[in-house]
Amino acid sequence: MPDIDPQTLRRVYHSLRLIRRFEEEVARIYPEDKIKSPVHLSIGQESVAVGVCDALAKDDLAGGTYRGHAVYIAKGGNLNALMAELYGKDTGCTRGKGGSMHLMDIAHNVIGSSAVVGTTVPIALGYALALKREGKGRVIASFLGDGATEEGVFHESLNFAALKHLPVIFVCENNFYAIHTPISRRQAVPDAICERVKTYGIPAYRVTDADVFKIRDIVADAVPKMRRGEYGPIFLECHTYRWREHVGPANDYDAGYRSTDELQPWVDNDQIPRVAAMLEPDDRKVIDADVEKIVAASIAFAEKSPFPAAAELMTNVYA
Amino acid sequence: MPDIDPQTLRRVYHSLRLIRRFEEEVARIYPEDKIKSPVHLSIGQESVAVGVCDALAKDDLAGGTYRGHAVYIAKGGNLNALMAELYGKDTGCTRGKGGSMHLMDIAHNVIGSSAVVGTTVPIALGYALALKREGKGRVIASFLGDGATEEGVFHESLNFAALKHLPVIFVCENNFYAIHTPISRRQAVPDAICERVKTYGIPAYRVTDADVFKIRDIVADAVPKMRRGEYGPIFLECHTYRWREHVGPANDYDAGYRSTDELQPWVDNDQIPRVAAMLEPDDRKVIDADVEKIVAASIAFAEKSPFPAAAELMTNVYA
Amino acid sequence: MSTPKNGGPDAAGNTGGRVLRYVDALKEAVDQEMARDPRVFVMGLDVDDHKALQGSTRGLLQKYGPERIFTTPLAEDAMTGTAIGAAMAGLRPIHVHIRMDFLMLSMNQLVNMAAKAHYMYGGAIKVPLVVRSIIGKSWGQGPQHSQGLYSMFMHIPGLKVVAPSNAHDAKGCMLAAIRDDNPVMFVEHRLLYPTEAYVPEEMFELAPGKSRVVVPGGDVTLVGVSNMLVECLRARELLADVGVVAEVIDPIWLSPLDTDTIVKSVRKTRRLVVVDNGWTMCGAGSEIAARLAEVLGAEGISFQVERLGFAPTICPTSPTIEELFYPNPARIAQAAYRLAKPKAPEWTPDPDRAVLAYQKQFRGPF
Amino acid sequence: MSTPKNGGPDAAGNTGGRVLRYVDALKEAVDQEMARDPRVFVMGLDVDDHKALQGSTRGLLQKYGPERIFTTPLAEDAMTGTAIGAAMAGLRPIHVHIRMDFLMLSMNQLVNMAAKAHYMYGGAIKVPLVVRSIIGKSWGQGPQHSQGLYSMFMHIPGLKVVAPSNAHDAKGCMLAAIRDDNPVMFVEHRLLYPTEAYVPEEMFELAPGKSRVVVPGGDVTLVGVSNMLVECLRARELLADVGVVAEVIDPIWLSPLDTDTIVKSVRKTRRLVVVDNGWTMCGAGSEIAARLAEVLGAEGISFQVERLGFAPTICPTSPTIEELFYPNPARIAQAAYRLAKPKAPEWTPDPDRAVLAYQKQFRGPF
Ligand SMILES: Cc1ncc(C[n+]2csc(CCOP(=O)(O)OP(=O)(O)O)c2C)c(N)n1
Ligand SMILES: Cc1ncc(C[n+]2csc(CCOP(=O)(O)OP(=O)(O)O)c2C)c(N)n1
Ligand SMILES: [Mg+2]
Ligand SMILES: [Mg+2]
Repeated sequence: MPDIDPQTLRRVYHSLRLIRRFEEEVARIYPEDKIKSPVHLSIGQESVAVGVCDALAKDDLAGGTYRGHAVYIAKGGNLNALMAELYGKDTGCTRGKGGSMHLMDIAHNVIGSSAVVGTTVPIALGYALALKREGKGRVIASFLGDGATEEGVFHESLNFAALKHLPVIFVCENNFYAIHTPISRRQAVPDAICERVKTYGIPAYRVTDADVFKIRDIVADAVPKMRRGEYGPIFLECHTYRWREHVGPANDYDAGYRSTDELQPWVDNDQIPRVAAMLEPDDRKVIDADVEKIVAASIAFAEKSPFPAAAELMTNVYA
Repeated sequence: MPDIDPQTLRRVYHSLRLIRRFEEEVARIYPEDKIKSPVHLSIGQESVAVGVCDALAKDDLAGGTYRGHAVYIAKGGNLNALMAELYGKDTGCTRGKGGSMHLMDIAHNVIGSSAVVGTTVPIALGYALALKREGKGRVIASFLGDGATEEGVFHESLNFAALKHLPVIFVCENNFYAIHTPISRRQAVPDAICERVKTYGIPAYRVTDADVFKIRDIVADAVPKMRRGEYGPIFLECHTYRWREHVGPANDYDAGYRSTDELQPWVDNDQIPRVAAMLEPDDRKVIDADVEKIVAASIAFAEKSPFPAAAELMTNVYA
Repeated sequence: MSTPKNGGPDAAGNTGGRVLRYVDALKEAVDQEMARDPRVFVMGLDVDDHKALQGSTRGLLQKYGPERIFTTPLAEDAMTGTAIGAAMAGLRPIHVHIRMDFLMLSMNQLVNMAAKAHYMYGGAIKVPLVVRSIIGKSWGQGPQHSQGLYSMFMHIPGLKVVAPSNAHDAKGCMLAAIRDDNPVMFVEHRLLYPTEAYVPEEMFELAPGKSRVVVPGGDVTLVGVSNMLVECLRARELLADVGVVAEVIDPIWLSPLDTDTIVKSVRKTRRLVVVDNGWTMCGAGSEIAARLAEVLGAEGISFQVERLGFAPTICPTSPTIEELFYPNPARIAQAAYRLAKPKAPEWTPDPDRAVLAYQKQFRGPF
Repeated sequence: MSTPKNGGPDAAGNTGGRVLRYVDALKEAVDQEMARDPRVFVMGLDVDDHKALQGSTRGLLQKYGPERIFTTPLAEDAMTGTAIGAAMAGLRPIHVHIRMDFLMLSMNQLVNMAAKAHYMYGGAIKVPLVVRSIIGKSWGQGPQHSQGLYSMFMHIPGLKVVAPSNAHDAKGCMLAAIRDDNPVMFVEHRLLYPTEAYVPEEMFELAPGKSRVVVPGGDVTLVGVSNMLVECLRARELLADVGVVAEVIDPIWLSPLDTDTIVKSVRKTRRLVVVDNGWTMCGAGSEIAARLAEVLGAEGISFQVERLGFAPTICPTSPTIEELFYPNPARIAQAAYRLAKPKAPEWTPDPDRAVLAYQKQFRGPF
């Protein structure tokens, strides 16, 4: 087992566990129809968001996709506001307007996510332009799926980021599927994403086993160089696996497009028990208990929060 | 000097010369305001269109960009209809509706060009889908500029063409400029186009000296393999140089964005005198005379052709 | 059955066929035409997976194989261009999008190529393309999964636009769209998918350019686009309670748009409420109201008109305010009532009868 | 000088400043605001080359350097997203497009992100973005270099749209647009670039939401968008020859759109000709006519209206038919004359006086 300082170990486990438990609770609650919004769960994929975000500073930025609970939580977004948002409450992180697919918590440097695949990638470039001008060495991490790499805007964005030497960390969460279609049916050469990115002069890294510490180390090693301007953008492809259905709370291994055999190795490699086993048993108990408290609190908060007033329909259309 | 059969030599020279002289005449006439349409001249770039199209069969398809006179002529498009189109006459190849930027001659398998950069690339994929279904082994050549490789649609198209093993020859006319901006100010790694294309599993070739026969040989070698389905799409990058201004008939070496020093090696390497020198002097005289006759005829034809009737404004809006 | 389920066939005077759901009528039309015409094929994200685009392409893969129905990479721009090129080459593609919002990625190819190709190439080629897209509505679809953007396409000469409101028309319009030699934007609505109507087994075309008077009436004219036609029929029931008899008109095809039928109706009623399934500014309702103003103004006839549609804001996800974003039978009925009885006090229909026609039986998420 | 050159400053009651060309007024506004506000920057294809986007960005590179004005790769989709992200991050980008037609590649970012971000993120961020685009017109611009697609943007809540018709307004609207905290679609017209007006040296804002009565009149109301306002002024001169006095109104801002000023005028004239710089179906003219029908209809006032705009076809390149594609002073005057004198015989204005206002002094190609 790699030797990681106990603090990092505890922090990483707390984050992994918090995301997992939060989404398990979302899945549990969902059938009650209290969450009237599509939810795209990251259960099984937590290590990518955690590995990347744990290597960032508080004032660095990060933004996820419509499958964005994990990045929001890993970057330190307000959990009560997240659950309240799923409930469509006025206390939600976007005041009940955006829902699960449009999370944002600017106070914690979580930038907005979008329901249209690929749209947030160039948005991150714009933030990066501003960060570069600011000159404080801050960086931004922009998450995207394997499907998003097929959109033209991804390529346009790579070229511009490299051309302008922008401090962007592109993080591809490659779970091998776009909805129900495997990457092999969508990409002529499915395993060439990193190779392609490199042709833009962008350093590209690939982690195939979802090891949260490997992911963390790559980012932790690159970010200082990015802050000093030695590196412009970098690209990180992380193989991972979506355990639940594309959208919604359930499993869909009976649907026929994938099998539990495909799932099994990812369950065996689940980073949460792995990291748990690296902790002192007492530490683990403390963290698990804390996580339950935080999640329970977020549910209580969401439940008792009011819905937006009717007037909210028309507020914030224009600034 | 390579040994090329005399017929090919004469054909290639005739085509090169015809394009050059046609456009020189367009440039000569232009100041008279008889051609009330933007013209993007290929003077200096002829060898790409000729090298590619000469290796295609009559019933193969080809389509150029808004800088499309060369491809139209090289593929055998009707010259009278071309000049008439520039004049905006009813006898033009698109009946005076499209003008120089929207040429088409379906009877000679020249597909339509477009004034919006990159738009014809996916259109060619659609034709290729139909050709593949047809099963006769026909192929299509789709021309694009170096600037077009920056548009996202180019990448989306490469992936789909490779995924579906489509019989498309992508031909990049790399003249190092998009309007007045050099490729080095637009692309993070300007010389990586072929390398990038290869990551889609597409064979990519680069010709840096505009040698019309090198270009022709690459296509002539690949096309039979494409017809047999051994090859899907291929990509060809040809370095070349635009001698005149981006749009219009004049030179613009005084504008400051490029120098005649940059031009000179391309003039020294001009394929027209080079191929002319490979011909029997008499053959050359015959061809030159024939070219003058054809071009003069096209001008006469355009001059005497009528403008579209007023009713034409509203015809062909819907099929 | 006497009263039409949804303004479809019966009102159309067509009582033949079987009761079919909108989604099945769509699929049947495509199926029958694919069987008849080998040039027809279907492409689009997820058209061939087990969910079959919310059921609308169910079974086509098994029947016609992967060459005639296939999913694509995530690449709307290039896939739209590919469909256009295939159409130019003589095939008849049906390009499908699960949300109309995603068409914003296809605008360049649709507006600059599909709409213009036949004309700018001097008539040498045609673009027999059908672009299917679904307007999303259910739970918390939110800002980017809920838009009805058809008026953008109505604005562009060279494109045709159709938005059938019931299963019967879905079949007839789809057959007409596939057989049309021009690009047709085929606008569907998520909430219409489960709605049923009588649909003939045999193939039939519901051709462009004819609006339909779904139910006659003399006091006020209601025009509804796509599933707003359904809400207009519910509104008509509510209005009947207070003695206002509405004539309900379904434009069916939005481009070309037949306004003569509406003009005829408003000459009689002098009152028009037009309900868009999108925003009203520069919407279909604006076009309809403008044409009526041109025609009736020339005749010196004054009439009252009110446009309804999405609230001029962004679609929120929270149910309490999302509900207010959309026109509903109650709001439509109230608008019509205000026109018909200007001096009467404000009237609020029975809330139980006023719920969104199809919203109530819907369960999310997609 | 007594008569306004182009409906600009004088009519606005503003006679200060110097005579400036539209293109120079645009540049001056951007220059002054870049000097005042370091957050403002300019990006877009070819903004920094020797042609300086037809002169509209001349000198800015020399003055502000390559970090504040830079060209981009050919990548409209990503560059639009980049501009939006920069705006969210607190900068104030001006993204420039040499042709409005190319905005079709930016639609996803403009409609799904720029217009919605402030709302869908609960007001946490703003998008102070200006998107400049030029409607092309000169010689044979053809199908894809001639479109005026602003009504598509008027349709989308969250976006603002402005189309100044003269140099004076170009400066005031540009300053208002840059200082606006929302995405503003700034619509220019190629033929307006050389037109001159009196423009104040000092900075001033021409804020959204107020149309301008450019020249008063009592017989008919003419509303013209962008350079069609200029053609309306020419039409007014022609109409004067036959004793018809037209009131000419410039909406200036298309979203938000002030129709009260137009309503007031038509209450008086009872006749309206609205001239779009694009297609009429679901165009700005439709919106204006629809609003007037709503307001005047409620007052029981009947009025006559006719919409003019691009012919419902594709813009051809051949001069003989291209000329027929556009409204011109003669056609505008004739339409107004028909409304004003319904019983009078058809009238044809003096051809020499009726030529397109600025077409004649133009020489191509771009
Ligand atoms: C531009 C666009 N096209 C299509 C869709 C429909 N859609 C929603 S999620 C999705 C799959 C995306 O796959 P991927 O990028 O791998 O992300 P994942 O869901 O696997 O995390 C698709 C096609 C969309 N939202 N946006
Ligand atoms: C989508 C789009 N963006 C911008 C333009 C404006 N434009 C016209 S030609 C051109 C340069 C294209 O360069 P390249 O592809 O290298 O072709 P070349 O002109 O060098 O042959 C540009 C940017 C356009 N026509 N279309
Ligand atoms: Mg995926
Ligand atoms: Mg070039």
